[in-house]
Amino acid sequence: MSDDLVFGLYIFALATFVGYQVISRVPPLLHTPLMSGTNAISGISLVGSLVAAGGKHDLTSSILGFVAVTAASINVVGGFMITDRMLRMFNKKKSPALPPAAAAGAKRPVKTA
Amino acid sequence: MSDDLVFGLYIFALATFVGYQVISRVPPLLHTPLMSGTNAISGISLVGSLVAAGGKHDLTSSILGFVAVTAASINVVGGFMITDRMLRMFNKKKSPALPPAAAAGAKRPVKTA
Amino acid sequence: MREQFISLAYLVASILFIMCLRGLSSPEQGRRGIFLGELGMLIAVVATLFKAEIITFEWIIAGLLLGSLIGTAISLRIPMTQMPERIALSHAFGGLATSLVGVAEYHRVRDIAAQLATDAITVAQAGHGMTRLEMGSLGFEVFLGSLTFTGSLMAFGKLQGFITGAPVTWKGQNLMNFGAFGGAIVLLVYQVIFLADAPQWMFFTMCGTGFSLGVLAVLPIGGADMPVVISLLNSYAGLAACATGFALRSNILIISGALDGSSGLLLSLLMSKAMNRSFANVLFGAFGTGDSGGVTAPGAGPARAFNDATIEDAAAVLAASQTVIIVPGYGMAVSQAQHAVRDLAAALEKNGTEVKYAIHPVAGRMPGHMNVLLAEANVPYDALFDLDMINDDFARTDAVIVVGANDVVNPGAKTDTKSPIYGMPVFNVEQARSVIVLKRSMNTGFAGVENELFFLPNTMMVLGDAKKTLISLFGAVKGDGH
Amino acid sequence: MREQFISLAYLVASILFIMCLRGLSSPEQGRRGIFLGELGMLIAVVATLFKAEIITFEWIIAGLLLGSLIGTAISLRIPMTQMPERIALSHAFGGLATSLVGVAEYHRVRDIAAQLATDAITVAQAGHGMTRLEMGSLGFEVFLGSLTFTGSLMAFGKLQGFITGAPVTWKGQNLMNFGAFGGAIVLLVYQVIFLADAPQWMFFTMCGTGFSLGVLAVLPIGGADMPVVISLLNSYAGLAACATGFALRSNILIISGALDGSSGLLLSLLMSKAMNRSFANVLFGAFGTGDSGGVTAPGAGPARAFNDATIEDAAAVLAASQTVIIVPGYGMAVSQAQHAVRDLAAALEKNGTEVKYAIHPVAGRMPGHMNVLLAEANVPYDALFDLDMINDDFARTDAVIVVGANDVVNPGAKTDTKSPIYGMPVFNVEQARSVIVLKRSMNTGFAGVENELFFLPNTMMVLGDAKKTLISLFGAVKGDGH
Ligand SMILES: NC(=O)c1ccc[n+]([C@@H]2O[C@H](COP(=O)([O-])OP(=O)(O)OC[C@H]3O[C@@H](n4cnc5c(N)ncnc54)[C@H](OP(=O)(O)O)[C@@H]3O)[C@@H](O)[C@H]2O)c1
Ligand SMILES: NC(=O)c1ccc[n+]([C@@H]2O[C@H](COP(=O)([O-])OP(=O)(O)OC[C@H]3O[C@@H](n4cnc5c(N)ncnc54)[C@H](OP(=O)(O)O)[C@@H]3O)[C@@H](O)[C@H]2O)c1
Repeated sequence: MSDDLVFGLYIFALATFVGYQVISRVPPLLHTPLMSGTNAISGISLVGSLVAAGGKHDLTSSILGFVAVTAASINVVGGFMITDRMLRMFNKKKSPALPPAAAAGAKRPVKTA
Repeated sequence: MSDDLVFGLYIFALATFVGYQVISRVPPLLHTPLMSGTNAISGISLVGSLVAAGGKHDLTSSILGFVAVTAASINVVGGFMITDRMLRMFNKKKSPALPPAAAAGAKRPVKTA
Repeated sequence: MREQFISLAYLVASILFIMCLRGLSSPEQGRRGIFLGELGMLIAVVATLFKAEIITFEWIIAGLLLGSLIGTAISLRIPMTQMPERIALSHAFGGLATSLVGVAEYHRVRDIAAQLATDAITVAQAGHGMTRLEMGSLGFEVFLGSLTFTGSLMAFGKLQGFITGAPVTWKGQNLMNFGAFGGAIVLLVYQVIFLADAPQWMFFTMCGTGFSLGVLAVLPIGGADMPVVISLLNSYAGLAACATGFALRSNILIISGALDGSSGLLLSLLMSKAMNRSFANVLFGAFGTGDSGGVTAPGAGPARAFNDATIEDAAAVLAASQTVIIVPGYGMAVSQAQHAVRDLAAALEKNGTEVKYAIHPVAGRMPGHMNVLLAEANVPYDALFDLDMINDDFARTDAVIVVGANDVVNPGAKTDTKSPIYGMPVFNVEQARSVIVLKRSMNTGFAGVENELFFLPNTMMVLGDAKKTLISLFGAVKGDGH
Repeated sequence: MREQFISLAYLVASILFIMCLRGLSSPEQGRRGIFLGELGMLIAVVATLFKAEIITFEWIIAGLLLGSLIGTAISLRIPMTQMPERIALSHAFGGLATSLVGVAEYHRVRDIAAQLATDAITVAQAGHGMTRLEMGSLGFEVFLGSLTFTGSLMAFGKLQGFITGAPVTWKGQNLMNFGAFGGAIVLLVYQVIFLADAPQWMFFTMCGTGFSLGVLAVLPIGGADMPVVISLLNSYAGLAACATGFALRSNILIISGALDGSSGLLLSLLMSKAMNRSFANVLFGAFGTGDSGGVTAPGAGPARAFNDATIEDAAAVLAASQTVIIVPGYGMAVSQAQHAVRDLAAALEKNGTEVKYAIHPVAGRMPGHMNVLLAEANVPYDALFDLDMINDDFARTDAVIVVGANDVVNPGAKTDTKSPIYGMPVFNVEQARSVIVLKRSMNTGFAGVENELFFLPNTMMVLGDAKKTLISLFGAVKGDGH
């Protein structure tokens, strides 16, 4: 059992706590953006791919790395763009299409019999 | 700048996040137990004290260590005992002294004019 | 020194990623959060380019450019209704990347070992050989990565319909899958023990097993269960990233992997809980057929009488209603009816009717599916109410419009103990004065169970594509006939 | 290998500590949480005893025994009303321990360095010398530890009244403190640069500066501000623990330190926010006098007319009330009246009166102070309501009993822009039909400001020790006169 393993386990355990707590605070309203957001973040495997692609070990490595970089950056770019596009759509105030009166009415479940 | 420093910073940053999130979920109701609870946990400096006290480097170290061990274990033992004593006092159901009717009444702020 | 600065940069990036997810706890802070995430990613990438191991840049630049192009193209052209597909696809990319990184690293290390054996290079040049930790995590990474890759492709296929949504099952299927899984583990253990002395075919066999397991494991799962599968694969991808982190001693990979993993796990738990099904049931239950209506419900038999209503009937009811609740479902996504819904609601509100939306946690095919679609049609999110907030209001409501929802409005879930969705919380729509259901046929929904609601006296079935129906309803309500 | 197992054990312990604090998010899980915390501590201690550095056990055992004895004694004998004092004291112990560990380590390392210089031992025996990181964190640890030690002792003294609660101030005080602080930093930097070549007196001077700063920094702070100071010292103690962790390469110390630190910081922020004061104002504002009444408010001058009521008057009002809200404050703690309060409430409820408790976030002298006291008198916590939950109910309430509260029921905080507590959220007690205030005199409370409430026509002042008054009230309400 190496120091690296133990260190890694510390990071892993703490990060899992953080992750669990942060995610469980995300409301259902934003679960789809959450999915594509984490997706973009998972594109961090880009870091590993870059090393492989730039390692100049031999052609095989470079090509493998190249494909990896491509795939990962699709996720990063795509993920962040879509998530942002989604979040831009969520707005609180009524759209002009609807009269303000209705907006007020819709603010909370009105208990009218 | 050493690896140890960087690594320590990772642990510190993550632990701070965890701490911040966990603590902010504690209701005011339990803030006093929280204070004495963290107090007990801070007694973990015991770990450092033990090494100093058991190091057999020279008498000075041993005595310093001894005092440290004493002080730290006061916190650990005292802290956990008091916190538990406090938490034992918090109970939801009405005490026999009060009629059940009142208990029901007290469940939530009753809006009686 | 440089190494330490790089890993400090990674620390900053990791913190930014955490802030990014924290931002998603409210729509207001969401975009700021995403910005922080992008910043973190930028920092991480730039820092990486300073690594000593990186010598040439042409492959890197090519990859980054190509990837960004494709990424942009996809994200600009994909309609919101295709989100589940898109997410499945990007999990596939993620899995692929992880697994390839693993293979490349393995290839490099083995090469060095070989050269060392033939004295082509000195130990000094070789640097430290492969440790057990590295071998173990590499194996893990490649296996999980490959599995995620093919698994997500399968999920994508099933959602798109390239591959039949129906569960493909055969005898001893689970046994076979578990066998393959066990085999891969055995191979991994052997390699961890013997390191460079283990034959390379073992590594690639293990990798191949991962690829095939991804396919085999998803085949028996119904198309409509794909969302759960996707979230689960998401958490596998997270684990794979963590493994990469262990292999390459990179904390940022471990942290992001953990974030990713916990999100995937939490969402899939949420879904199976809301459908009240166990993981086991989702993964091995061969349940759900994807294309609604595929399953003919037991109670169906000879067509039963139901209240087949016209646009005019529905419009009349709506005109007479003070309070209306709209319950969207998967059908709204299929017919892309979100804008039509918004217009109808606006028209009703102009007539002084109060309109609210009831959003079920598992309406649609993905968590938050309905919310995104309605947000796209720019319905303000404070007009959307979830189960416990609105369920008592139905009894006090004049009319409910069910737009392509089925299971989430099935009263059987409350009463019929034999129903497969018994116990799943549903909306009490049947308590409303009158219920208008928009769907194409009397077919069943995702769960493939008959819905008594459709046969209740106070229910009007307006059959046809939801979007078309809504547009005509809009016309009728506006009073200009259409 | 052994080392790794130990640090795995530490990981488990750290996780248990986190679970422990998570448990405190609800009274039901609280005790289970504490149990996990104890378990974690046990694991950590046992694991430590396996460390190779530990050779002899007599000092350890002696210390553990003595510490446990004292700890048990304190925790069994301390009354709940003394909590703030107790917490201050244990911060002092914590600070002492941290600082001594630092000194011992420094002593050891310097010794080795010396022996090495005189060739008394070989480099091999010496092991690695002191690194800059170690020196830096050691210095930090010792400085913060000493500061926490004396600072907490001062806080304890001020709360107990050994030391005058009044702010002790003189010209150029802050300047002097900052000077001392700066000096310590300079010394530390010098030592970090020159390591073993730096003279030892520097280290001990730095340590001494810490001790004196603890005293000097707390002197100018009013006794009633001690809770904020204590929480702040709590977060310093946390930082010190983190520093120890860096010095001894011990993650568990870093983690626990971070948990401790964030808790201290959050609580002190909460307090100063609820009192709407800035940190700066608390630390350098020389505000608050501790013994309520010490400050005579500006508007006091000649005694103003107020409605001086007897027990009987109050009892009559209570007898005629359907709804009663009890607002406890610091005075309840001073007179230990929590049980008397509980009895009176019980008597009232027997007469069919509905009784609720309104708990202000900063009532008393410590976060959650009132909650603990009432819990001790076993008042169920679901009868306690905080500010935003109950503040609208006062207008609909027949009678409010203010038990030794003052600032938290001061309407001036809402209206009088010149009042030092202007903007601090307070209870709208004055809106109740009648208000019964139990306190010993017309003196001011913590903030030292006059309270208009006491002069309102619908307010009855029943002067005297809260406990005594409540007991007689109880008698009067039960109707057996006495
Ligand atoms: N949200 C999630 O995360 C998630 C994940 C996994 C599974 N699920 C499951 O998915 C289901 C969701 O329930 P749901 O009520 O939203 O959907 P549903 O039960 O699947 O029913 C959808 C209905 O929409 C109708 N429809 C389809 N296309 C239409 C069109 N173009 N126009 C009008 N109607 C159309 C279909 O009836 P016709 O064919 O007659 O038109 C079908 O009955 C639940 O059972 C849930 O457990 C959800
Ligand atoms: N809770 C916290 O965390 C915290 C921390 C720091 C500061 N503070 C501050 O402390 C204050 C708390 O407000 P508070 O209303 O609870 O207390 P307060 O404003 O300090 O008033 C307490 C009152 O109790 C009365 N009293 C004292 N001993 C008594 C006895 N034996 N019998 C009856 N009455 C007695 C005193 O009046 P007599 O002398 O006339 O009897 C005094 O006016 C706030 O200003 C808050 O900002 C709170």
